Amino acid sequence: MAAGFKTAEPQEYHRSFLKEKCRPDGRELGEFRPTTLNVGSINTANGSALVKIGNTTVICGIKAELAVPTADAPDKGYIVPNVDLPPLCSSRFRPGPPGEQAQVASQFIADIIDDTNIIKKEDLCIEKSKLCWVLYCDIMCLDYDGNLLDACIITLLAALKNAQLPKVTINKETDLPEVDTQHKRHLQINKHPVASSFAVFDDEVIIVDPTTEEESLATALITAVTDEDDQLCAFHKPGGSSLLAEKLQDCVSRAVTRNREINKLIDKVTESKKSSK
Amino acid sequence: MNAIHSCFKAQIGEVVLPGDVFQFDVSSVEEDSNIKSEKIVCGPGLRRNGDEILVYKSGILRHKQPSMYWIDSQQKRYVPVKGESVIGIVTAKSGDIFKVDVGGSEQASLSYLAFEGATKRNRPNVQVGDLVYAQFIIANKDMEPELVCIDSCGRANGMGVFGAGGFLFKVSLGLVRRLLAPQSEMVKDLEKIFPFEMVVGLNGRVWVKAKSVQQTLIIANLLESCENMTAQQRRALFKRVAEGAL
Amino acid sequence: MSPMKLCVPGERLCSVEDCISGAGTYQRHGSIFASLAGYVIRRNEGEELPMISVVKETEAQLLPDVGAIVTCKVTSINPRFAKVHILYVGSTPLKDRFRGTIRKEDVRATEKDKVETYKSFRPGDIVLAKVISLGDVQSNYLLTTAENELGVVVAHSEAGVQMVPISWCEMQCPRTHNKEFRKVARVQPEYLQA
Amino acid sequence: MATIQVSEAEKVYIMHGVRDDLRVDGRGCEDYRHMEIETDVVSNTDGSAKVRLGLTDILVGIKAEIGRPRPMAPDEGYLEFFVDCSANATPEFEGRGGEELGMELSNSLYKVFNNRHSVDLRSLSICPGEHCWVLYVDVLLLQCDGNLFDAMSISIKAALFNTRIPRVHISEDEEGGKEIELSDDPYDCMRLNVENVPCIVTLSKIGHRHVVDATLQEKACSVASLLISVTHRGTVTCVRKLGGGSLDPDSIFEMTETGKRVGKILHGPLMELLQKEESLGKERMKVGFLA
Amino acid sequence: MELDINSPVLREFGSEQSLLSKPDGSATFMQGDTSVMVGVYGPAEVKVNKEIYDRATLEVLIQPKSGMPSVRERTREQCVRETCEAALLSTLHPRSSLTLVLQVVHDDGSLLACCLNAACMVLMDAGLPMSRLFCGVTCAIDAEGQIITDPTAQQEKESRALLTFAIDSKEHNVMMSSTKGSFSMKEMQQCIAVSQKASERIFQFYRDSVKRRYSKIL
Amino acid sequence: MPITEVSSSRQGSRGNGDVRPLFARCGLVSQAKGSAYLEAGNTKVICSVYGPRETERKDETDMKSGRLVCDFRLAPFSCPKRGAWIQSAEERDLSTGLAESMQPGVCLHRYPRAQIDVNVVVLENDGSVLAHAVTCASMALADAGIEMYDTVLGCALRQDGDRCLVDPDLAEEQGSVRESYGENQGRVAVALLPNLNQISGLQADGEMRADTLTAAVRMCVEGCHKLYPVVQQAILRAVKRKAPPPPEK
Repeated sequence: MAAGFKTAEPQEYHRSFLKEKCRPDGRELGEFRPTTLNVGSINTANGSALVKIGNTTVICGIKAELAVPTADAPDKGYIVPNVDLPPLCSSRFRPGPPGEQAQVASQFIADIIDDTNIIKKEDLCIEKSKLCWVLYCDIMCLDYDGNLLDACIITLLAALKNAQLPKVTINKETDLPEVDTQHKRHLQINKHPVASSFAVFDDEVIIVDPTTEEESLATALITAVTDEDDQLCAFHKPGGSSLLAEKLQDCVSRAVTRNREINKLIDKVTESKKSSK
Repeated sequence: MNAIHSCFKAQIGEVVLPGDVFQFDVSSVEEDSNIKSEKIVCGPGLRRNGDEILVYKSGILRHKQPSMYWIDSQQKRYVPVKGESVIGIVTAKSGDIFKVDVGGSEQASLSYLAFEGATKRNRPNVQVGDLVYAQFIIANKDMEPELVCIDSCGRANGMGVFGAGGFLFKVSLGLVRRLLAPQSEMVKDLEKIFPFEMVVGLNGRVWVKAKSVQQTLIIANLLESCENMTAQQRRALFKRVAEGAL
Repeated sequence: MSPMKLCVPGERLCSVEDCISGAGTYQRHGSIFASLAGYVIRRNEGEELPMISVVKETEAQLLPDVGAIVTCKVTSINPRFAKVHILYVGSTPLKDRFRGTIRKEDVRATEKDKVETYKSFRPGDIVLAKVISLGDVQSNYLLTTAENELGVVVAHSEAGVQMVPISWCEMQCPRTHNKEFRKVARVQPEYLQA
Repeated sequence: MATIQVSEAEKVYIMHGVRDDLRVDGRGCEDYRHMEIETDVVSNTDGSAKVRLGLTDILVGIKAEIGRPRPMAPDEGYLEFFVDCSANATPEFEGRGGEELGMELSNSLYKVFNNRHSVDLRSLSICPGEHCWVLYVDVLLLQCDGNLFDAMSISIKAALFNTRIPRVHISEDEEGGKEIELSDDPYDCMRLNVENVPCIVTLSKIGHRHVVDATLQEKACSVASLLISVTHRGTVTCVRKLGGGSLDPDSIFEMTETGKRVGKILHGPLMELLQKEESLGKERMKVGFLA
Repeated sequence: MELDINSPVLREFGSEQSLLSKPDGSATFMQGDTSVMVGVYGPAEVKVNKEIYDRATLEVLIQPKSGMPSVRERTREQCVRETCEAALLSTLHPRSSLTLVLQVVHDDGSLLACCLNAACMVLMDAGLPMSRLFCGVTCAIDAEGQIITDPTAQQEKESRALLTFAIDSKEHNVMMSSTKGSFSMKEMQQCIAVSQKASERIFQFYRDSVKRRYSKIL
Repeated sequence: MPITEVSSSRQGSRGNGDVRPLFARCGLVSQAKGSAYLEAGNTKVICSVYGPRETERKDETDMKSGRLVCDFRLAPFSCPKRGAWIQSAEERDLSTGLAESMQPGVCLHRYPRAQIDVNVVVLENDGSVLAHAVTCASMALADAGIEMYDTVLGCALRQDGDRCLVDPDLAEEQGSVRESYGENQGRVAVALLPNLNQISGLQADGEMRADTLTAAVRMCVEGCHKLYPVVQQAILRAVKRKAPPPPEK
């Protein structure tokens, strides 16, 4: 009946673990699941990365396309992120147009890109008012076991680091772009934001990196995004239990150390990928 | 005893908001505080949590001797309460029951047998679309509300299916309570204009029937306009109508 | 001992003359084929032909079947029936929720006409029941609790405390000592640990 | 697709009949039901046809409009298909069901007809990379009595035969811009070469044999069918297995062979009929919808 | 100019309750020129697939001033919904639906905060059970690091970061947080402190508004 | 304007009748009842299976047998040209093709009034996606413990004049169709139940003589048989990983 307890009274089941300052999967309250990263495995994309946080698996493929800059920003390219939660990744998602969670996640990622200037949009401009790059960053979840946002931002950052753009020039005579696939360049990454998500249990216990079950039982969810200079890029808590300012500060402190860990991981994987070539 | 009530006293008749707390000082009523605090009856809008009483609706704090407290709030949506009489609309027949819309979140059920004189053989003549005046015998959050058209003695006691004619309209739950108050001046004033029949359901539905359709509509309109009028304004209006202003 | 034989769906296991087709297999054109990926097991039962079956994991049963004992959670009640979510078939948790219905007449075996659903179940109760039919196009699985071993196993009182059974039709709240009516299951030893 | 329930006894009867090459309505396994074809039935289209096969009734209208060529094929025009499963045809088409089926049928028709093997798409080009003819093929299912695909393909072929596209004259203005002028003369028009347009033959496997032009009852006895589109020369342009069952490779080969044979035979009389009908001109007897 | 944490500058508030006849509760809330109208329906019948057996199902819809709701509205809807859920005693109305429809009348900055305030007013107006109240406060941090409370659209545009919090009426803690731009931990703490201070004024305004509403039957 | 190159021509030592080396694994998606991942050359396909669960829409036939619902998606970055977020007509077509190929293989009568969802996502499309999706889906169904008559295998082929390329990559699949107007140009995809020797899915497009088509189908059937051992092993490896052999009585 131990297993029975778990499905029939999940709340009580989790409480019994939290009382002992641990979690059903054996983690401590402040412990993230093992995080692994793999970059550049999709050949049809200009850049790609696959990240796993525990079971949660998210893939990001970046496609660069040429376009005309918008009239109000003639010297800038643009970045279009999208988060997709296909029915493949969990039975909670149905086929059809994106649900609220996917839309909110897409908006969140778009805000992070804008707020932090991960990539200078001017870098994406090829010729003012004429030609620029559009980076389509399609993020797809393959296995949804909670903490989507953390995984999305890691995979986005790693895929951007992995991405390479061919050299493009505009032929003076024909006025048409010429693509030189022999010469490729990496993107200049300005900021390295990393997200850390937390779940609040019974209005007081805070745990990091919640699984999907922990998310569904939590009374509040928090996502803090910091950059390498320890500045906050987002502090998102869509509602739920009210918390003391001090508790929020604890979350930010944890996020700061997590940023270091993740950036180290991304650098390591990116380096080994480069050297293996 | 007074110690407990004193915490409310200042606020009686005042507006309170959700989250407001009445705390009785445990130290002053230490001996047998348990017994005494038990005696406070929390009506709608109040709930007890240990030695605190929490307000969970906005409205006016009311008190009735000896120890009943509740929040008088103006709301439009009806939530069924056991024992309350309401006007419902029959929406479906299924098996042994009628489904009745009472304006709550769920349709109420009404048994074929819950009518005066009804037996398994002798079923009451109720059609989909009929209006019924009935009373809740079951109403709580866990169950489908259940209505009956008989009192505890098995008598109709004014309940049952409405006859033909008449007019049904909706008013706020606050106005309904004012209409039902034992000495309602509003009703008395109205009756002075011309005679009519009226049934008031606690779910905000009012049914009226006068001699002619015209008169029925006048009554209905007057009642609806009472919603936001002071007693003085109302009297002035009624007077004008009685003098043939319409 | 040689390692146990494994198979994938579609593999021919043997002729129908050699074995009886058991779970995880099917017959076609005089042969028995595997319909599951798993371990092939041959079992002799009596003097008849051995039974051949394919076993995958412990959680073999995927769907509530007629006669199965299921654990469910009551989601709503009305005077005619209680609606439930089926959580377990036997001891196997279901990944997806299936809905079921316990009609008033299936609550208990005796005095069926006097049953009141409100005095039998409340939303949130955990109930042991047995599948009596898969229902028709409109309805869900039909379940019954008309056996001593079936009925409410876990229930919370108005005060939110888990109650203790005191008879086959009553449970008591350990905090307020209020008694509430339920169709209580005579708890079998394996459920006592909870 | 429209389905009906058939009892076990009926199934056995139908299957036995098929085994002996004698179907319930007296046909042999490779015979079509009675077919009626009429072209030029809708006046406000550029080409139209109505086909009745058994009780299956299909109306096709084609509209030619000028559009932009697809980037992958700048020197070609293209066809667009829309299948309207009207709820009149069978109540099953009401609501989403009809929409989904319509989508599926449109996709299949697109696969069969929109390729250079079937229609000379290059003849639809007006000005490479800039303008081309787009043929909007609207298929309306008026009544369903089985074998939709075959009936649709025949009506599409007939409607394409009937289609008249106005001639265009391209003139260049001073700045090098191009102007397209449509001919006003109703007789100054272009016809499509429909010689290569394939016909679909759907074969349904019943018991150990297969039949063409299955009725709904026969369809209910069949585990799977094979859709084969065949040109007049007997080349196969599209094959699809349909239905929930499987087929052994040998019967697929046999069915392909039958499909090719039946399809090839179908083309000759069809073209003859279409030409004959056209030669009658205005004098031909209009049967209309009430026939 | 140093920020005076103890008296944050807020624009003038305005609110009206029960102004629509169709919904079960309605309210408008105005902060300066930002204005939101909201109606609530419920507890009403719930669709079978949205039914939750032990509590009410809350839906929040935000209609922008013009055009169709976009992804940005989805994010706001989530914030308003989850804040309301935490304040509502939704277990008192299991298996029923509550629908909140917010119409943006005019956006001149601090829109999410105004939506939250309007939502809280409407829940009170409909007499829905709540364990506490909540209010929204937006703080903008400008290029010099100054904190501006309840910013206008222009001030939002010029700001380096924008932080919106929902503060509860019981412990004055943070129920919701939604931010834009980058800022330091210290700045966030300051903004929270300012918002907590500002919330006291907003809650007092709530009380005054409700009093005004009940003045007729007092 | 998409900017990604497409590699060309049959590479290395692969003969025209050879399939690409296959990498296959079961059970990667923790949330699913069963799942599989398959890599053939650069083509990458992932599939998850959910259910059996309550059907959403019910009618009479559901009372006797279950429903197999297939959803096929190409990730936006999976093709040389970026795809849209919403399901395209092509993806819907592939979903139908997948469902028709899988259905004959699944013992649906064992799942009355239930629905089994098969979700396929192509992460990289380097040709023959439908065929590989069929194989991948079949592995995921086996991993999910859904009863099946046989393991369904898929194989595609590109007929280019007299050349018959089995398991074509994207360049082979799409290339030269543009230039060729001649006969015997086409694409064939076959889904096979190898033990029962039944073809559960067949799609052919192009222009082929009947005898060429027949030969092509035969080649595909052969191709399927070449895949079988790898698929078998992947399924069994997952069985062993999930549970030790049950005690023998």
